[in-house]
Amino acid sequence: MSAAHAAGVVGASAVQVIAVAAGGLVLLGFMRKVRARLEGRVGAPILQSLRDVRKLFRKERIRPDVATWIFPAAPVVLVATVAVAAVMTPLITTQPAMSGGSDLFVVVYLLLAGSTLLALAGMDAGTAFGGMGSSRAVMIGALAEPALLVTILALSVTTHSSNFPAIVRATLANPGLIASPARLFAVAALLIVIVAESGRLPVDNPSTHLELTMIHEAMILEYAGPDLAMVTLGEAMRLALLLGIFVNLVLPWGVATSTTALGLVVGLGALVAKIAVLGGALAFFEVFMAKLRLFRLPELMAGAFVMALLGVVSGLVVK
Amino acid sequence: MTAGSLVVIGAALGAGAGIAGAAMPKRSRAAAAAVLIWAACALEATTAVRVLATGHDVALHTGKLLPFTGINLVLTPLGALFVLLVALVAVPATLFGIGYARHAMDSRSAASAYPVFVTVMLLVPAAASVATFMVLWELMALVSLALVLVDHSRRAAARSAGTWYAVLTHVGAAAILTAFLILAAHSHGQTFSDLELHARAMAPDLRALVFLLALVGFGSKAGAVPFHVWLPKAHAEAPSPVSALMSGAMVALGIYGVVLVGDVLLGGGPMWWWLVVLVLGAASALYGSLHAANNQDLKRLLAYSTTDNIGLVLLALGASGVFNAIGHPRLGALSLVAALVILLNHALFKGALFLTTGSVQVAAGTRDLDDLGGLLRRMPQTGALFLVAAASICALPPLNGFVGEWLLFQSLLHGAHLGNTAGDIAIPIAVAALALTAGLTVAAFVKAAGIGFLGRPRSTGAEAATEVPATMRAGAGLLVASCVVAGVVPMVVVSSVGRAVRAVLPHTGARSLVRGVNLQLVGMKGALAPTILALAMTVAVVAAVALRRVASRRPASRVSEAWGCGRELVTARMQYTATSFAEPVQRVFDDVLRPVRDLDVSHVAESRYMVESATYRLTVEDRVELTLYLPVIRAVRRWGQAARRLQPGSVHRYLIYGLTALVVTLVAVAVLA
Amino acid sequence: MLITLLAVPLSCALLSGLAPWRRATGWLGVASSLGVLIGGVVLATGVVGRHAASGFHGVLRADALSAFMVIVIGVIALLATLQGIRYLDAEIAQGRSTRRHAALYATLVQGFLATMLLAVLAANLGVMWVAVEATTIVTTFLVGHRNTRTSLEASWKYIVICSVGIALAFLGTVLVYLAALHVPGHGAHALDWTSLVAQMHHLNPGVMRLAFALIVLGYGTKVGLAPMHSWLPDAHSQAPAPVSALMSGVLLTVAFYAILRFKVIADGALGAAFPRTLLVVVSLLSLVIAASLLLSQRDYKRMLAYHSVEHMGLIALGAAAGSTLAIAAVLLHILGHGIAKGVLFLTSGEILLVEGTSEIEHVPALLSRRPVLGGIFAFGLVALLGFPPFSLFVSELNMLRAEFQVGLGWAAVLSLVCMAVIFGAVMTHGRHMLLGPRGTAAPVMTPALVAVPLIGGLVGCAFIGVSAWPLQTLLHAAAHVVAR
Amino acid sequence: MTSSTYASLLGLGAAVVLLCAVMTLWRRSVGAIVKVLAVQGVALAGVALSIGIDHHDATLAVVAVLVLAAKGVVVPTLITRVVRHDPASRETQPLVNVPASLVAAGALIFLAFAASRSVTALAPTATGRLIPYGVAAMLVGFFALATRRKAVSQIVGILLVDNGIALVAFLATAGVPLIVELGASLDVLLAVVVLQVLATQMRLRLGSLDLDQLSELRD
Repeated sequence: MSAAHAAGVVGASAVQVIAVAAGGLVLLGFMRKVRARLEGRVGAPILQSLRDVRKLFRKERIRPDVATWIFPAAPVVLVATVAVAAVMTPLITTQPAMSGGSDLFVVVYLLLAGSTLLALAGMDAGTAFGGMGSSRAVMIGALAEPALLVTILALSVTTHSSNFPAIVRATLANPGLIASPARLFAVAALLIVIVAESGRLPVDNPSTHLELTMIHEAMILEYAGPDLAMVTLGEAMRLALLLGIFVNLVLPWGVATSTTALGLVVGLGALVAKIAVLGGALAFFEVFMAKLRLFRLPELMAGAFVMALLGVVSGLVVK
Repeated sequence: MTAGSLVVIGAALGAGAGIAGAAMPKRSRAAAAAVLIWAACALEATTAVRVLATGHDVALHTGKLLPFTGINLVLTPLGALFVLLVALVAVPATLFGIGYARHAMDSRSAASAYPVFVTVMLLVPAAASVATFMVLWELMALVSLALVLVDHSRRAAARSAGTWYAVLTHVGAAAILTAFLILAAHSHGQTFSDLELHARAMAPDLRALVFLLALVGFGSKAGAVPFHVWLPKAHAEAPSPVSALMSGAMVALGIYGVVLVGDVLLGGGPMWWWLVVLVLGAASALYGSLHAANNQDLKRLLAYSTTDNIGLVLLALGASGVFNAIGHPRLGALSLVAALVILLNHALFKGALFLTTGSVQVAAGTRDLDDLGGLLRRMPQTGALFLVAAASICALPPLNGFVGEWLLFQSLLHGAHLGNTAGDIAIPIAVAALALTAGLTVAAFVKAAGIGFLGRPRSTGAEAATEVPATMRAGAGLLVASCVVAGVVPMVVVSSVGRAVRAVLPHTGARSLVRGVNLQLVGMKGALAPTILALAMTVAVVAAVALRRVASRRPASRVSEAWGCGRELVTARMQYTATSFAEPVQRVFDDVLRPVRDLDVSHVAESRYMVESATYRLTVEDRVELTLYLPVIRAVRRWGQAARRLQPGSVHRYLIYGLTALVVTLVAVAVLA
Repeated sequence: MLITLLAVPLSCALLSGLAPWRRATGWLGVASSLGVLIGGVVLATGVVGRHAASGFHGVLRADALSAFMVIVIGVIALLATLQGIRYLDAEIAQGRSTRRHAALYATLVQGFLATMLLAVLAANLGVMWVAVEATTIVTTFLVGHRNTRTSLEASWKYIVICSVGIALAFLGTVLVYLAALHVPGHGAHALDWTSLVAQMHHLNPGVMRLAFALIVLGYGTKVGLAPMHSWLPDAHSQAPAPVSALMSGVLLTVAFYAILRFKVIADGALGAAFPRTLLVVVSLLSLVIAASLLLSQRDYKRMLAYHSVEHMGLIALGAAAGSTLAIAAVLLHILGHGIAKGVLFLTSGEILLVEGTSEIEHVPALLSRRPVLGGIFAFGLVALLGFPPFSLFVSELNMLRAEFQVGLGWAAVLSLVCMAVIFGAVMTHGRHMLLGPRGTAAPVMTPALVAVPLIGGLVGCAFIGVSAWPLQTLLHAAAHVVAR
Repeated sequence: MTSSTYASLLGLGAAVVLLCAVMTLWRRSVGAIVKVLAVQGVALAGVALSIGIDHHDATLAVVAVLVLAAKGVVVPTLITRVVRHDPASRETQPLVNVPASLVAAGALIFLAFAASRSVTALAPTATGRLIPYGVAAMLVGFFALATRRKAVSQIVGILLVDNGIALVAFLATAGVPLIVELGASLDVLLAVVVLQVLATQMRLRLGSLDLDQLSELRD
């Protein structure tokens, strides 16, 4: 690996992390703005979540009396794992850092690590809400897992490898793949799973204040100050990353195939545009959807799983 | 000093440890036995490493022992791998046992049975003839039964667990013996090399019978679903170092048996054999993880998760057999590597989990999750070790569980498009089973870690828990450390497994399957960089901590009451318990689990409408035990009652038996003439 | 040489009958059984590899098979007589029998030994029958020695069923003699085993088929094989412990020795098929009946008795296989089972003595309350259930191996199923007796006089299971006597 | 002695032995059964004596006299000693009623003849042809043993079986070797003595000789 190439790779990965971090918060603000507009409200400015995070960082750190080292560790690990996942995924360029080991399976399990530790932290406070949130999050995670892995199988079956850059490169190579039924089914299943993983409606309502209806919010009820800021940052990055993954699988154009500066800029621009469009669409649908009852979720997840399975089977048959 | 004599000296040391355990005074009994066990493990492990390195088998035969057949031991690379596995679990478990002996395993019989158990398990993979294998197998069953019954005078559950364990193990051993004897009948000798030579010439349906019998026998030892019923009972009642050894090493020997008969002796077989193994694996994985997610007793939870992990191993084994059968030896070898890597990793983290559970039981006096809580503050090291081991069983990235799951996923992925209809249907189902199992395992172990170690203590025992002695922490620590090493630098594990697999499936070509620092699959597009991944994660965590410290002005953190909807008093009873934590998962799988809910309300004497107290109990029973085993037991008991009429006590009835026998014989002889 | 072997127990019987029982007579009995054992060993060394020894002008004959049986008789007699001292002391101390009555017991035991030795050493099959019938007569009073209602009932059933069974065997012997007489150029000693074996190929098949069927049915009664097994649980559970140890340990196998002798001749005359099917039918019947009746047992002595029926079934199945490996394994099983069953019956006698009842659920938690006694009983059960390191594991494994080689795989699998059911039954009964809380009382230690011989027996059984090098040559020589 | 009278004498003796066996099934009172047993003993001795004379075999003649003394005289007196004390000497209702017993006896006799066809084929001499009588007597004796409720009847049953087999022995092989013959008859004698001791003990302890009391030992 020549020095220039190494510098290019490190540069690209740094850009990707920052893009995901800042982009995530902005995306959050943008989606709130779209919802507000559709509901006839002016809504908070797009950069409001950035300001919230800066405000929270300056506040005092508060820790529940029975909490252990897991309570402060969870937000840090959440951000770290999403950052590593962001570094690995081919958002801007098809040669991200560690591209040799960048495997869809690894990305999924990195996100799983972050959410598992968050679930543990939820119970660390020793209150009822933390336990309730963790219990429900773990149940949804358990149901989303089969759909997620079978989707990865559907995506990697047509390209004989689960290496993420390889899939993106193959899709760039022959765009016919996108329209293939296997890819369509897989993408539909992936969308449902992304909604479940990132805790958006109809699975979980991020902006609810009713303790008994929260899932994700209940776990982070006890966080305040910098810890809450890290958690919000982590959540935003996770949402941006998931949407980025989805977008690059559906419309891979614009992803730089070389590590030239121009290529990176074009890649960044394309990424931001695509995520903005998808985020807006997601917000648009959220306005019209109500939160599903907790025990109707298994049907949703089963639907995602069957679609993924159809994706795999059609991938094998059509080939 | 030939390698063979090393094995013999190792065995002698083990036996010496057994005698030391019985003879020495109570205080120094565990330590003396431990030293000898370590020496035995060291010797056996060096022989195993030598076999794996050179690839040459080590053979040993003596006619003087064991009448009629003599003992013959041959350590093949496959056997060497399992000897290493047993040694890797035995050394830390014995270290743990030294501290543990002061609380639970202090009786003379337990102290002498434990070393013999370890020694026999070290020798089972080296057995090379039907007689030697069966002697070691039955000895392992007998000694482990003695260890399960250590607490028989204290708990009735230990006694019933002992009976279940003994009877099911005996039935398994009978199945294995029948399989071996059918093979031996068709070959001149009874050594495995003779059996292997003549097994190919046998009729296909006889080979199928032998394979199915071996699958039943070894599957029951491994804890595969229909035969797993003894596992939660025996592990919950056995002392913790013994449960660690049983769940880590003894269960692995069950899988060794399936590989030995399936791949080595019978040399693979038609595809439907391995589809049966695959289906058995998927069923075990789902059933085990489901029950682990819904169980409140920590040790029974771990036992069910052993069934779950063994299900994954059988899944990989089945896939390997299917690929070999449809002519893809390289892929078959890869899935066998995946199976053995999962098995090795499972031995490590399950051993650590059982040892830490033992520490919890010693410190808090109970292992029921609904009575634990807040142990991470009171037992920091044990708590941390449990959490890391739980993370590795949930296959979270930097740890060893992840490597195994990745290898299995890769082998299933690359097997998906081979154009074989049965394979194409089986593979997605297998991936779905693998994924749901992973999800439910996360649910089970977040419950175990969260309810058990975090939050407020739910009983006075948990309240008063203090850290356990150093040797117990060191034992569990050793296993957790090896988990981390096997996760971060998996090449150590995967390469030795690769060598063993190349010895079992010769036609996969000389090149190693997995090459380089990161796991580059040779001949297939798939790579994993665990070391770089671990490095990246540490860097990211450090960066995140730095970010938080730099961005926040005031480093000090204040302690305050958690949010209780405005009320001051937040007690332990307000927390979720293990039952309530598992309630959503249990409700989703309600029709599979069919839990027993009983709610009894006691009313105030005066009026029916005033409720004095209401108790609600929800128990999730083992459906397999209820539907398969209890009817059989009832039928056998009815048969016993009915048979009593055979011996009614009247001498006339007995003489009439004799007369009818005489008449029947005379008629038969007359007809024959 | 053989006549002295017989004279030892006979003279001891006369001596102990003279005066009322004292400990000296007890030790005299032990000395006589030790003499029998040493005689057996000397006989074995003299006979292995060389021609059979004969004595008392042709009436007695000893080849490798009979030498092995003498050793078996000696070993178990040693255990039983050692324990007999303790049994008689306790009986006299508790006033259940007088010294004179005990002297009768000692005489009868020595007489029992003498008749068994005669059966094993007889050259003439008629004399063998007379000896086996004599064992029945001598043991009837031993079974009824405790003269309670139930022991009277047991001894009545024992003598009625056994004498009818043995009469059938005599009819079989007569028919064999008839067939031997009709062979041209028969010698004067036509009923001698050697002359019968010499001309077995010329014997008339029709008569031999009828004769062998009657022999298996007749002697099968004494072996305790179904369908004439019903006397065994009553006799063995009511007899005093040393007697039931002797009967269950070695008398059953002496009767089986007789069947083995006839099987050699029947194989020659009829070929292997008929004897094999007959033995397989009888053995599987015994296994099934033993398995069904063990399931709901409530008395641990009857449980051990039914266990003997099972093991005799296994031995018969092993003999049905008939190869040299099978017969060698059968003989090792006879010795192993004799020791293990002897030790277990003696321990159950001790348990009955100290606990007072033979009901399984009234004798709980033995391992906690009486560690040494419970330990011996536990290890005895472990040996009997066929676990290594005891010799029953090795013999059962090799019997099954031989059966599979000979094509009796299906029968072997059936026997494995029965053994699994019996394992479950004995495990549940054993659990009630051995496991459980100690309760308030302090653990009671068993006196050394009782424990040492029993532990010695178990260690011996384990030693044979592990190496058996001294017996290896004797076993193979004896096997070659039976499997031509 | 001409061969025809020898053959008819043998036939008569064997027939009497079989007839006595059947008679025990028919008669109810125990005293009568013992007398029938004595007659059977004498007939058996007669057969042995005639074979001895025909074969000019001195030992067989001595054995015949011995059999006459033991089975004809000693054994019946022993049994009558037990019967004398038992007041209700009538046989209670046996397990199988008399007509059914007789039909069963007929069937057993037919079976005996069928089973011993191979034996008569091997030795078609005068004595050989009569062997089935002995086997039949043994089977009927066994049946009597198995279906009678009284202790004394069981002792008689055992002796019937022994007499049947002794008849077969004399007819088939002109008497087994002397040592075996002596041993066998000594054993039978001892068996009867033991049974008689047990019967008296049973009467003292249980009050009656009815075997239905003996069913305490069961599973």
